[in-house]
This record gives sequence, structure tokens and C-alpha cells, in this order.
Amino acid sequence: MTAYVLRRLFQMALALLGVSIIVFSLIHLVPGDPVRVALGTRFDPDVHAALTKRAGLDRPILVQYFSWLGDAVRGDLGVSFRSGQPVADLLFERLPATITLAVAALFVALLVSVPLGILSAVRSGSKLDYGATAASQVAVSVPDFWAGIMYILLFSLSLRWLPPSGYVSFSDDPVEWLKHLTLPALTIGLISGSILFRFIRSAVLEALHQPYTRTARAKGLTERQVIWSHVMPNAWIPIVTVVGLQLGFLLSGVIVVEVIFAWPGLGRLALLSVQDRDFTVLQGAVLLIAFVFLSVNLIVDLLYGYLDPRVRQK
Amino acid sequence: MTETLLDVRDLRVHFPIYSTGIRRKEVARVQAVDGVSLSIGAGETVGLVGESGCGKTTTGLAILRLVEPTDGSVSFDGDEVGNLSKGELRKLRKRAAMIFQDPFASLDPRMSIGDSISEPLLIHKLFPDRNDRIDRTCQLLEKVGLSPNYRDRFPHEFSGGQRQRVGIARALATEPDFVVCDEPIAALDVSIQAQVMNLLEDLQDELGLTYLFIAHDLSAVQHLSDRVAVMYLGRIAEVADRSQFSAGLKHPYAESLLSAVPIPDPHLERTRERILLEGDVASPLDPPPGCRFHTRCPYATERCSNEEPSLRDLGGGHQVACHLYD
Amino acid sequence: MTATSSRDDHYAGEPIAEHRSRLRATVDTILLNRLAVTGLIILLLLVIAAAIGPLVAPYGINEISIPDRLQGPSASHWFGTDDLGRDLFSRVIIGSRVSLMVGFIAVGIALLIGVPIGLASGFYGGAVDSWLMRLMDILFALPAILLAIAVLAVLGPGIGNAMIAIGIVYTPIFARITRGSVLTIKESVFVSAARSLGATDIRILRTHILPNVVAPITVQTSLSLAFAILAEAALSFLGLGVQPPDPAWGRMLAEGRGFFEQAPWMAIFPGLAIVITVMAFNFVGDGLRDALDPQQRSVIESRGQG
Amino acid sequence: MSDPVLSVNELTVSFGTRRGRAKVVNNFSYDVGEAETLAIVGESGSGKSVSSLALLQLLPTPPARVEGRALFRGADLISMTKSEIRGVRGNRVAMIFQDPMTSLNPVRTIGFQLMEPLKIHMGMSDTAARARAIELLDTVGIPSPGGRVDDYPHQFSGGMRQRVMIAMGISCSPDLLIADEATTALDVTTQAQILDEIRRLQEEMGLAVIWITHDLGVVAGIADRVVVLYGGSMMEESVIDQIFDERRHPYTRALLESVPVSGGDRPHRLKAIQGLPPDPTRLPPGCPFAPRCRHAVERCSNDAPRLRAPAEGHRVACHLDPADFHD
Amino acid sequence: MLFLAFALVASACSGDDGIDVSDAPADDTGDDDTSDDATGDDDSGDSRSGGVLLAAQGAEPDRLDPHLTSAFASFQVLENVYDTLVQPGADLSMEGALAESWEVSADNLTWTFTMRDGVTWHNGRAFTAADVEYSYNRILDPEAGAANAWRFGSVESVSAVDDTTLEIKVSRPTPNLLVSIGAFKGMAIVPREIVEDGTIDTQPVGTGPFKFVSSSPDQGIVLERNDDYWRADEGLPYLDGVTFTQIPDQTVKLTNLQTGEVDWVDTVPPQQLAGLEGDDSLVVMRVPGGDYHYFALNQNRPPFDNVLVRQAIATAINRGEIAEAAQFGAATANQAAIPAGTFWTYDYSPFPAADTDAAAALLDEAGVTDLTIEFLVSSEFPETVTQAEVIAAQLDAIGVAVEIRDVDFGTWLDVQGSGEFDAFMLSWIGNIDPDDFYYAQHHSDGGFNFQGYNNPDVDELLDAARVETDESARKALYEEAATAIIDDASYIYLYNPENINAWGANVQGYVVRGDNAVRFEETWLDG
Repeated sequence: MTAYVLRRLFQMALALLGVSIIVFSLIHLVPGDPVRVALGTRFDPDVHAALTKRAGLDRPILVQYFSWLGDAVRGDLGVSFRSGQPVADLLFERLPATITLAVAALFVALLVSVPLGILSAVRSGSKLDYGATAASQVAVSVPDFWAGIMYILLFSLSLRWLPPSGYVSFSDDPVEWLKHLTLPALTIGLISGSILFRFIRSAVLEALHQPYTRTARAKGLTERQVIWSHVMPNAWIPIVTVVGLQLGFLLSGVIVVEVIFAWPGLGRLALLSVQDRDFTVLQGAVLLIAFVFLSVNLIVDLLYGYLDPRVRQK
Repeated sequence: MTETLLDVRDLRVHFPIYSTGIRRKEVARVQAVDGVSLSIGAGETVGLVGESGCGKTTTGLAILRLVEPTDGSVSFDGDEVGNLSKGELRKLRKRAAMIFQDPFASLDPRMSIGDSISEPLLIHKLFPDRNDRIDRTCQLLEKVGLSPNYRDRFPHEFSGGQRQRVGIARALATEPDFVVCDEPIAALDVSIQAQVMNLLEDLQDELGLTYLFIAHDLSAVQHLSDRVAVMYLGRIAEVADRSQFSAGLKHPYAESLLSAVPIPDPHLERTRERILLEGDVASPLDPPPGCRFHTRCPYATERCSNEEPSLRDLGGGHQVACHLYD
Repeated sequence: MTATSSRDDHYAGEPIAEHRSRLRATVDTILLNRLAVTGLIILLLLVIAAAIGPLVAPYGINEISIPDRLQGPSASHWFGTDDLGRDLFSRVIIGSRVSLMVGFIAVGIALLIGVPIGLASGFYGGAVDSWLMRLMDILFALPAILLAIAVLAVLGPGIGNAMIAIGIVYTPIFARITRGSVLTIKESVFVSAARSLGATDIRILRTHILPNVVAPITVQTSLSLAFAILAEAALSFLGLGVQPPDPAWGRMLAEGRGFFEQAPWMAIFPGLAIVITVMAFNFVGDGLRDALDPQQRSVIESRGQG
Repeated sequence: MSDPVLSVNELTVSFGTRRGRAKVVNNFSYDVGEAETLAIVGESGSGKSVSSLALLQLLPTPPARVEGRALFRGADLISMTKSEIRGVRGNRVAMIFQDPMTSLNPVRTIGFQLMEPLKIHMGMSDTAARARAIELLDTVGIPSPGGRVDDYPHQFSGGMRQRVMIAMGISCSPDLLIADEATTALDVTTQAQILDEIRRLQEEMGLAVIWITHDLGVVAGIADRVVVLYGGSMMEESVIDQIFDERRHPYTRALLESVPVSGGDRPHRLKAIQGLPPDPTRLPPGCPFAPRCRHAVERCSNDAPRLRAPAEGHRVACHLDPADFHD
Repeated sequence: MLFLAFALVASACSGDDGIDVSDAPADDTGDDDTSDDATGDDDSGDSRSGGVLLAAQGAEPDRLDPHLTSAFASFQVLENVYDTLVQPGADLSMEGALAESWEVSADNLTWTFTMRDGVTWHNGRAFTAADVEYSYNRILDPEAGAANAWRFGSVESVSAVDDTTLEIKVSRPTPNLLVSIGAFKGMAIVPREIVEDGTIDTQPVGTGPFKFVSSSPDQGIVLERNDDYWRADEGLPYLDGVTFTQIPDQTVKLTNLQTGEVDWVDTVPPQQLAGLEGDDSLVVMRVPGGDYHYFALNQNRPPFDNVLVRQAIATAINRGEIAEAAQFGAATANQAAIPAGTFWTYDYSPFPAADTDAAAALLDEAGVTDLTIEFLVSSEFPETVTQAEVIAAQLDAIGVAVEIRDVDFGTWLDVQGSGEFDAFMLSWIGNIDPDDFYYAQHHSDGGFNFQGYNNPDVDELLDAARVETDESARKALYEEAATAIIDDASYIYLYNPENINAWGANVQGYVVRGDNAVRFEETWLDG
């Protein structure tokens, strides 16, 4: 087990290295440099040269990369060219917002998908099944930003139930925190929930058709017992994988929603840093997102072992 | 015995198991086949019987080098199979074919049965002309009892028995000398098994084929084979020809295996004596030392757990690997 | 003895299933699926609209008329007009060309790169597999939109580069699915059978493995088409994607979002076009899945990327 | 015979398919007496499994439709309400399935699965059920059961899993045990162990058993009476010796002749049954076996033969008399 | 010396228009501005004080060092924290700020500023002329990386004579020095200590009406009232504080205003203006600003080096239609740069509107056929995309094809700098002095002359105008230069948009300024 985790961590480190190389290469291939953007339209060659030199951008690319990598390995992610602040500070003041949103969205997704998925599978072919399936088809087909703006116009502007945007931290005001969180979490949670719904439905359906389910029925268990004691413990295993993937994607894929809802998260920071060619921040943000994504995957795999005794034994 | 076509000496096939740590280390080996020796004469049928996991299928695959043997030698018609180049191996596969257990899985679902049968012809460039190839395919279909009209049909349109006939036709397309039949009837309905066994017999008579017939069903093996080899946990326990078989198997495992085969005769079933084995087969990951059967053997002695018995000839080619017969 | 049995003596019975080619069987299964048929009909209409769009569109797509701007749907402008007075109906109709092209070419790129990678990785295994798959994992771990944005920034915006960007984002999905299928098929008995007949690797790949991975790839293709259209919309929202004045739906929708209150039709009609098209692709994808490959689950992976 | 434990009367099971309704079991009637073992023999598609699943309402309805009656100790299983049949399942009537690999829930411990029926039907506490579970494992010959009760199915070999299934089946001391191809997936030496186990338990508990199999060898070893099914219809029913000795029905006869028997010199060619088992959606109008029957006459392909009783306790569905057979 | 508000920022551009729907409040504020005595009245001061204003910005400030940032969003904040030596008043003429008074030597080469008494930094330290000397030298030092050294093009030295006296020596007469140092917060005076301890970006310390408290992603940028503001005797600032939040999506930002989540927004999507008229809870105010929208053809590339081609295009377009399309009426079509209503206004319109025949004739004369122009625009400034689409349609009439190249602004700058373009389109905002309108853009040495305009006459005129201290003579020189620039179509001017902000009805005393500066010192909240 320890060996397995170590191996996975090693692979993760390699993947992160790969991510950093790709991001570094891309950002250096992109036209426009951070100094140019910072100077705006007014171009002063002296200032440009001075700033370029100060940021070390005049060194050969490989030197820049290895110097960055050397610092990064020691935990120093560098300084943002755009804001002059340490990248780590920028990332960690934004991380809670993104994690909050991703977890809340996942919560919404699970809240919708688990009961509906199970019910649809158990009553497969019923009106409920068709209705839920149709609704999930619609939900995954709507562009997320469109849905987000629709919610704002409906719930904020017309009904005045919820604030249209922004983020309040839980420690400041739990009620406002929840109010501000609801719409963005709903926007991506429902999309994610629709995907999960379809998956849970098929996983439950598959477990329902296994011989052990028949065995359970033959023992005289009620349908409820059959589902909760036998079908679901098996169905959770594939579901957990997908939930993990979804959480990973929610963490990395909330950019559009963060923009719409003025959510001060990592995605928006990453987007800004692309626009401003602020590559230290971009590096940091992408690495952090990739790290979280890979970690979630690792946790899911370990959870998989916990849920599935066949894996656990190995 | 006629001239030897296939000679297997001390064949071993081990599958390594690797650790999940950062560095891939071999932590264990599945000793699927561990020192099998067997020879088959031209035109002969040798049955290879044993229970699941005993290594009989792996032996069949290793003989055709469809899995790489870890050790040992396989010589086919005088050529050492392990030393063949890629091209020579292809030539071997023209002469030595295989029939698989599962007729539902062994045919490509996206290929018409005619294409499946003519595939070996294409591979070995046997009938370069398309029409000749079709003729040959039809002929093969006829030979295995299927109408040539169905050559454009797909596997899912046929029953298991019919598909197994297609598999046989494919194996015979290159006119091989030697066929490994890997449990060809196990997946078939009772009433169909006899059809396929009859077909295999007829084809042998007609084409002078040599069979290695692998099965877990002792009655079927014994029905078809000139000689029967019984395997247990990667090793051969006993080899006996038809008359020796009738006179009685000697190895305690072979004996108990035979006694466990149900006979469709209630009178016999009620009266016959059964040797019930205790426990389960040991794991090929960690086979017991000495005789591999000693953990379950009713006659096991101290010696059996220490010393590995080798196959010894009791006369007339009846070979047994048991210390009881030293 | 009857006549029947005499024939049975000769041949071992007739086929047990009626003769339908694999394709025919697939088509039949899809046609039985009402949603899949609906999806197919919608897609057919879309393709027709894209093909004959310029003939049926009542106005030019870039016919600007400021006095006529922001008009609601009417007899002369079925879907209303946009902020430059352009006829939205014409733009939505012609937009189907751009949107479908973005979808098809982007997914085509992902197919062309991803499938060979998956084939090589799954078939050869070992070091090739490790390296290729680690590379795909890295692409997978990168936030999709950021990756697309970065690719677009490098290549410069434009419809072609948008397609390349979306294509690169979807490449690992195709590589993974192909690899997964190849791993399963590689172990199947009929591949061993072919090998036992002396078939070379190339032959096995071409004749046995490739045709059998077509099913999951086809399913994934239709689902990815849906998500490629959504991806184009997301990129347009962020100001990248298709260049004006090409009327891609995503761009129209993104432009229309600023007019939700004054001219909701600017966002509603391109939005509906996207929703309906995406749904149609999903319907067809699900139908194909039922027909070809009941175990497929890649929808999860692909949408997650959106 | 005293009152039968189970009396099945005109059981008919059909499935709605794309090509219309397929009758998979057709007017199937039989009795099972106290402590008796009835073997139901048939090939795949003969309807033998479906007929037993129908007894415990374990078929999905729709697409299945079940007609007829199955009186178990006087109560009709087929028309029972859901909660009534649940009280019977696993309690009075237990079932063992073919594949011990998939019939046990892979993510639940053996103990959990064994304790379930004890808790449901006998109202046992956790501790009591656990103690009983260990006892049951011991009964079916699992070595050191106390240490294995918390293991998962994958830690057991195939034979041991089937023993667990049997332990589960007998846990509530049922009156009737239905074993559906219970040894088919096992190796012969393991099969011999399991058959032995069943025989022993049956003697100890006075259990009635329905043994469903395709293997005539197994039947010869275990059954008191045999029912032969083909194409959903009963071909023959009799006590065991009569079936094997008299071979009154051409199908029974052909089946016995097509099986190789160990021992002896190289025997003659097997007498194979030509053709294929029927497709339940396209059953022939007459005797289902007629198209493959080497003795079939004109009438066989038009009229379905009724069951007749040539001797006490022997029923055959064939127009012909063994004297008419011309081999 | 010149001042160029080069902050050509997206958020500002898209909202440079508005409808004057706020008669009553606007009048009120107008009164407040002019009647200084009102601020001395304690009662009215009390009624105007209190409250924390929530302001929504469309863009995110990048950094808070006024010398280093170039983001308009940063200046929206810093405008209220820092002061400059002088500052533009309501009419944009320069008034004293940190400097109370100033003198120019007879040779126009030495400027002497007298510092205001009793000014303290937010950290409590007294402000002195040394702070000015430090700040200006920091701007002048290229190593410091300030992007504003060019504003000191003529400055030879800056020195604090004593605590209250600062002397600036220039190499040539610099009539626009006051504009250069006062019209733009990039020339703010900063205290040495926060530069040296590195907190200038995270914890700015100024002398302005509001003190910086904190900046965080969830709470935005929080400013609080500076009780020791040098205008405290006037009761200023009224507000207890200002909090800036960032809402990138225009629609969502406006929704926040409509639902009362914020009190003030920096821009309003022009298409929303009409709809907002009926909303009593909001005030939308717009004023003509010094901004202009334009496009420029690359004169280093044929055929755009041919003045006839440029004139043809300038003739073919319909500026009214472009302004209407992009700004929904909140703009005035203009063929010259400087908007109407100021001293420097120059009304010159040589090109007929959408005269396709004349345009085609010009193209014929130039011998150009099959012309395709690639327009460099950026979605970060959405109106440039809209304008390009309209222009594409208009040029279609004379057979000129337009390809729109929409890139992100980072790339835009790169392409512009490399000269790899046919035409680019952008806007200039916040200009005050005529030098801001012409020198950098059209002088052959101009830092922003990316279109490659080279007219020795214009160079001469612009050089002369820079040092001309007589206003009328200076105006005449600029008009002569402007005539040539417009005739040569160095830039093709499109329109002057209006500056526009919107706020809740409870916000009082805020004025939209012609220079687009966001200043809350005289703002208060009702109830």
C-alpha cells in the first residue's frame, strides 16, 4: 500500500513536471510579453529593457525554466509580474473560493443525481425515469455561461431572492456565504449532476442485473434491503470514480462560472494571467489545479480500494 | 508408436508479478507450467486433462509459442520452436493450428465467417486468386458441415456449435499437420458436443491430423485420445494409453479425478467407490514443495513433501510421477 | 426419416439468427430508439440547412442596418435582428455551417491524433504505452479551457485555430478510449486465434483491432461533437474562438448575453440552436452506445472537460 | 407418495420479445415429495432455470408472464403478494445458483451475507446470527469457519463459495432447496465434494431438493426422480432407474447415447443428435424435438404429443412406442 | 512635456457614453462643486457625511504602485488614495493639490512649486518637498520600471530646495508641465518608506481623501476615510469609506447595481442606457470626455502608404452609423480628435460621409483594386469588434474587403509593436492637453506612431507647439497640424464617446468627470 502510494506520488510529480514544461513552453510561444503588457500601449525601450532584465526575462529560456524550477522545488513559486506579489500568496488567497465553489457544486450535483439516479434505475422505464433522463439531456446541452446569466436574471433581478454575484467567506457571514454560493454552485452543479445522474443510473442498473442481486432477492430481502445492502455497495465503486473525476474537473473547469459570478477563484486568476502573460502566476495556478486534480484522482483510487475489497487485498 | 511429431521437454511458463512501488520489481511468479515433458507421434491424439488452473491451456499456447516459454524446449518435426525466427514461426503456424474453447469469442464479430476462414489463406498467401480462395473456403465449410451459402454471414448469426465448426474450418485452412484443440467442446450444449467430437474424429481420419486435445472432461478426452496426460498444478502426473487407462490409472490424483467423473448410469453411480479429495488446489503462485499433490493426497508420506517425484515409465509408455511407484 | 433430417445429416443446421449485417443490425437498433431517431432527424435538417443555407437565408449574414437593430421577431425577421440590425434567422441558419464545421473538424483532429496514439499505446504496451499515456495524463490534468486559450494565443485566433485548440483538448479522451478498447480487444480470443494463424502485428491491428474499436470511438465522436460545440461557445464567451463576422452560434450567443434585457432573442435563438444541436448529438451518441457498446461511459470524461 | 412439498401445475412462462411472445416454459407440471430429489434435466434454452425462477417470483415482470400454479405446502407461490413471497424466499424455499463467482456479493463479507436470512426470517440478533453463520460454515465443511466468516467472496475458491451458497440456502432450515446448475461451474473433484455435501445435508435435514442440470452423470448420482425438459415442454418424467434403463423418449435416449463414457477400448462413434435446440420464439407446431428426432414421423411435426403414463410414475410425451424405434 | 492618458482600457471604452437622465442629482452636485462655502457649513457637512460606498469595477486592478501600474482599474482606486502636485478641476484646468502655488521663471525653464502646509501621509508622517523629489526621480529612473518617464521628456532635474519648495528645471519651455504632472495619477507622490520596504503594492500609503485598509479576493479593496485629509476643513471626504469590488461581466455588474448590491458602477453597457431611463432607483450620468475612437492604416505597407487610399477609406465610411452602432447614441461622430466644448476644440470635417462614389474615384486614382484590409481588434474592447464589423459592411460598398483579426490584448500590443498589421483600431481616453492628442501619435518620433506617419511639416508644427507658451498661438499651431493629420488620414477619427457612470439614487455628490477620473471625495450616501 505504501509502495503503491509512493509510486503514485512519484508519477504525480512527473506529471506536474510535464505540466510545468508544457505551460512554460506555451507561454513562451505566445506572442506578447508580460513587460509589454504591463507597459500598456506606451512603449519605452529603456523601461522595457530594465524591467525585462529585472524579471530575468532576458536570459535564455532554458535558464529561465530551470531557475524557476529550482525555486519551485524549494517552494518558491516566484513573484507575479502583474501585481508584484508572491505567486504563492496570490494562489492561496484564491484557493478557498475555488474549492468552496467546486465542493458546493459537487454537493448540488450529488443532491440531484444520487436520489434521481437510483430511483430512475430502480424504476427504469417509468415516467420518472424518462423525465429525469430528458431533463439531464437538456441540462448538459445548455452552455454554462448562458445558464448562469439566466439564473442571475431570474433569481436576482426578477425575483430578488439571491445576490447576483460575489463571494463572501464563511467566517465573515455564513448566511451571506450561502446566498452568494447558491447560484454559481447551481449553475455548474446541475450540469455536473446531469452527467452524474446518467452515470449513477447506469451503474445502479448494472448492479441490479447482477446475479448477486438475484441471490439477495432469493434470500427474502425486501427491495429496499436489496438496493441498499447489495446493489448500492457495488454501484458506489464506479460512481466514486466518476464523482472524483467530476470534482477534479469542477476544480479546473470553473473559469467561465467564476467570470460570470465575479467569483475570486483560481480559474479567473489563471485567465487574467494568460491575458497579461504573467507566466509565474499561470505556472503556479495551473500546477496547483493540476496538483489538486491529480490528488483527487489518487484519493479516488485509494477510496476505490477501500470500497472494493477485491482491490483492497492487493 | 509412429514417428514423433512434437517433443516437449521440461517446458516451463512462469508469469512474473510486479510490485506496485516506484521501481518495478518482480515480487512473485505464477508458475503456470513447471516442467512438462510430452511427446506426440504423427497421427496420434494425445489428451491433456486437468482441472482449471492446472496449466493445460498454457501448455498448449506455449507449444505454439503463443506465449513465450520461460524455459524448456519444444521441438516440432525436428525444429526447435524456441529458436524460430519470425518468418519461420509463421511457417510453423501454417503447419500447426489451434482450435479455441469459446466459439463465441474466438471469431472476430466484424468478419464474415467466410473471411475468417480465408484469413489464414491470405496470411500464408496460399490461394492468391480470389476465386480460388472462395472455392477453398466453400470446400472447408462443406467439410465441417456448414453450407457454403452462409460464408457471407456473421458469427452472431450462428449457434455455438456452428461457430465451433467455423473455428475448426479456419484451423484446417492451411492443411496443418498438427492441431491443438483447447477445450473445443466445453462451451457447447450436451447434444452438440457429440457432433463436434465426431467431426474432429472424421477430420483426423480423413486428413491424418495429429491432435493435442486439451479438456477438463475426462470422458471426452478418453473417448478421443490414443494417450491421455493428466496434469496437476503445472506438472504432468500421469501419461497412459488407452489400454493402460482401462486397466486403471495409477497416480492418486488421476485416480480420484477419474472417480469424480459422474457416470450417466444410476446403478453404477450407486455402487462405485469414490475418492473424495480434501481441500482445494494450492496456488500456482506458491506451489507446495515436493509432490504438488501431497497436500491433498490420501497416501502422502514424509518423502512426498520434500522430494519431487519425476515421471517414470511403468512399462509400455505408462508414465507416473509418484513416489508410490518407485 | 424425414426430409428435414436428411438435410441435417449433411449440414449442421441453418444460422439461428436472420441475416443482417452488423451495420444493418446497428441501424435497426438505432431506428428503434426514438430519441436517437429524433437526434438523427435534427442533425439531418441541420446538415441540409448548412448545405443550402445561403439559398434559404432571407438576408445576407453581414447585411448591417443600424436603423433596424434590436427588432423583435416579426414576419420580416423571424428571429429578430441583432445590435447591428443583421437578420438573426439568416445568421443562425448560416451559423450552422460554422458551428458544425468547428465541431466536425475539431473532433476530426482529436480523432486523427488520439486514435493512433491510443492504438499504439494499447497494442504495444510497455514503454511506448507509459510514455504516451503519461503525456495524455498531463494534457488531461491541464484545465481544458486554459489549454485551449493558450493554444489559441500561440496560434492566433481564428476558426481554424479554434478547431485545433478544441481538437487538442479532446485528443487525450480519444487516446484513452481507444487504448482501453484495444487493451480489451487485444486480449480477446479471436486475436489470439489470428496470431495462431501466423498473422503479423500490422495485420492484427488493421484487420481485427481497428474495426472493433470503431464502435466506442463512434460513440465518443458523436458525444464529443456535442461538447465541441459547447466548447466553441465557452471560448467565444471568453472572447476567443471564431472570428467575426463569421456567424458561429457560440459567438452570437456570447454577443447576445449583453442584450438579455433589451433583445432576449439575440441570445435565445443561437442558444436554442446550440442546445438543440448538442442534444441531437447526445441522443445519437446514446443511441449508438446502446446499439454498439452498452458498456461505454465516456460521456463523463468528455463533458468534464467542458 | 404423501402430500408433496411442492406441486407445480400447468406452469407456463412467456416473454415479450420484439418478435412476439416466446413461450419458454409450456404447461409444466410436476410434484416434489418430502426428502425427495427431483432432477430437472435440459439443455440451454429448455426452460429449466426459468421455471424455477418463476416459482419464487424472481423473473422480471414484464417482460416475463407467469401462469399456472405452484402449491407449496398448499399455498400458491405464483399468486402470493410481494411480502408473502418474501417470507418464503430463503426461509421455506431456498435457491442456489450456477455461478458461485457472481452470485455472492463481492463487496460484502461472507458473514454479512450468511447472517441476512437469519436476521430477516429467524429474527436473530447480530451475535446470534454470527454464531449461527460460523456454525453453518462448519456444517458445509469450510475449515476454520471462525476465521473465514469476515472474509470476502474473492478470498474463497469456487468450491468454497458454492459451499457458502449452500450454507446460505440451508440456513433457515428450508423445506425445499432449488439448486440451479449448482455444480456446473466447478471442477469435477470439487463437484464430487459438493454433491456429497448435498446428499449428506439432505439426509440430515430431510430436505426436498430440485436439482437443475444438463449433466446426466450428475443426475444419475443424485436424483430420485427425473424430469426431462426440451424446448420448454416436459418430454419425460420418471423415477431415476426407469429413465436410464427404459429410455422411453427418443430425446432421453439420444441424449444418453451422445455422451461418451470413460473406460473401455476406443468406442464407436458417438451417436450425435443432429441439428440445433429450438429457438423459443420459433417453436415448431408439433413436438419440439421432432425436427431433430431420428424416429420422427409426419404426425410429430404437426401434433404436440400429450403426456401419457406407460407405467406407474412414468410419464412420456411422445407419439411413438420404443418398439417403433429403429436404430 | 506632454500628458497622454494612455490607459486604453477595455472597461472604460465600452461605457464611454450615457444619457443624462439624472437632472436633479446632477444639478445638486453641480452646485456643490461650485459653492465652496457650502462645504464649510458644518450642518450640511454633517448631513453629507457617513456611509461606505460600494463601487463595482469591470476589471481587476493589477498592482497598487501608481508609478508601475498601467491598469485603469488600479487608477480608479488610487485616484482616491494618492495626490499629485496639481490636479485638474471640474473644468479640467490645473488647480493646486499638494502644491499650493507655483511660478515659472521668465525663460520658462525653471518651475518652482510651494508645498501645501499641514499635509500628512496616511501613516502620520508629514509630507515635504523631499517626497516629491523622491517620487519624480523614481519616475525618471528607467531601472525603477515606471512607464511614465516620457512625461518628463523635457525635465532636467527635480530638487527639493527646502521642505516646502520644489524646483523643476526643464530643457525647453514646457507649457503643458502642469498637465503632465497633475492630470494623471501615475505621477502621484509616494512616500519613500513604502517603496523601500516593498509594501507599496500591498499597503499603499498616500495623502488622499481615503486610506487604504486592505485588499482581498473576497472583500475587494477596502478604503476608509482619511480624517487628516488636507481638505478636512471642508468636511471632506464625506464618506466613511469606499469598497471596490470587481465584477468582470457587464450584465452581471449592472444587475448588481439594479439589485442594490453595489452603489456605483464604472461603466454601463451602452445598449442598456435606454432601458435604465425608466429606473427611478438609478442615476446614469454622462458627460462629454476627452476620448476619441479611431483607426489607423499601416503607412509602412502598400497600398496604405498612398494617401489617396487612406482618404478613400476615410470618405467611404459613415461615422454616424459607426457611433450609433457602437455607442447607441452616447457619442458624437467626429473627424477630428478633440471633442467639442473645450478651448482646444477644432472643428474640421473634410470628408463627406459615406460618399462611395468619391471614395471609389479616389481608389481608382490610386490605381488600387481588390483591396483587402485586415483589421486588428480585440474582444477585450468589444466596441472595436462591432466597429470593425460595421466598417466591413461600409467598405464592402466600394469593393474593399475587410478581414477582422480579433486577438487578446497581449497579442494585440505585440502585433502593433512589430508592425505586422494593415490597420488597428482603438481609442484614446482621458486626454486634456492638445499635445496628448497629437504628439505621440503623429510625430515621426512619437512613441505611439505605429502607423508610420511621417510628415516633416507636422513634426515641425508639433515641436513648435510644445514650447509655445502663448495659448492662442499654441492653439493655431495645433490646428494647422491637425488639418494635415486629418487630411493625410494618419488616423481616421470616428467619434468622441461620452464618459458615463451609473449609481444608485442614494449616492449624492458624485460627478462624472471629463477626464474619466473616479473621485469619491465629495460623494456621500443618503440615509
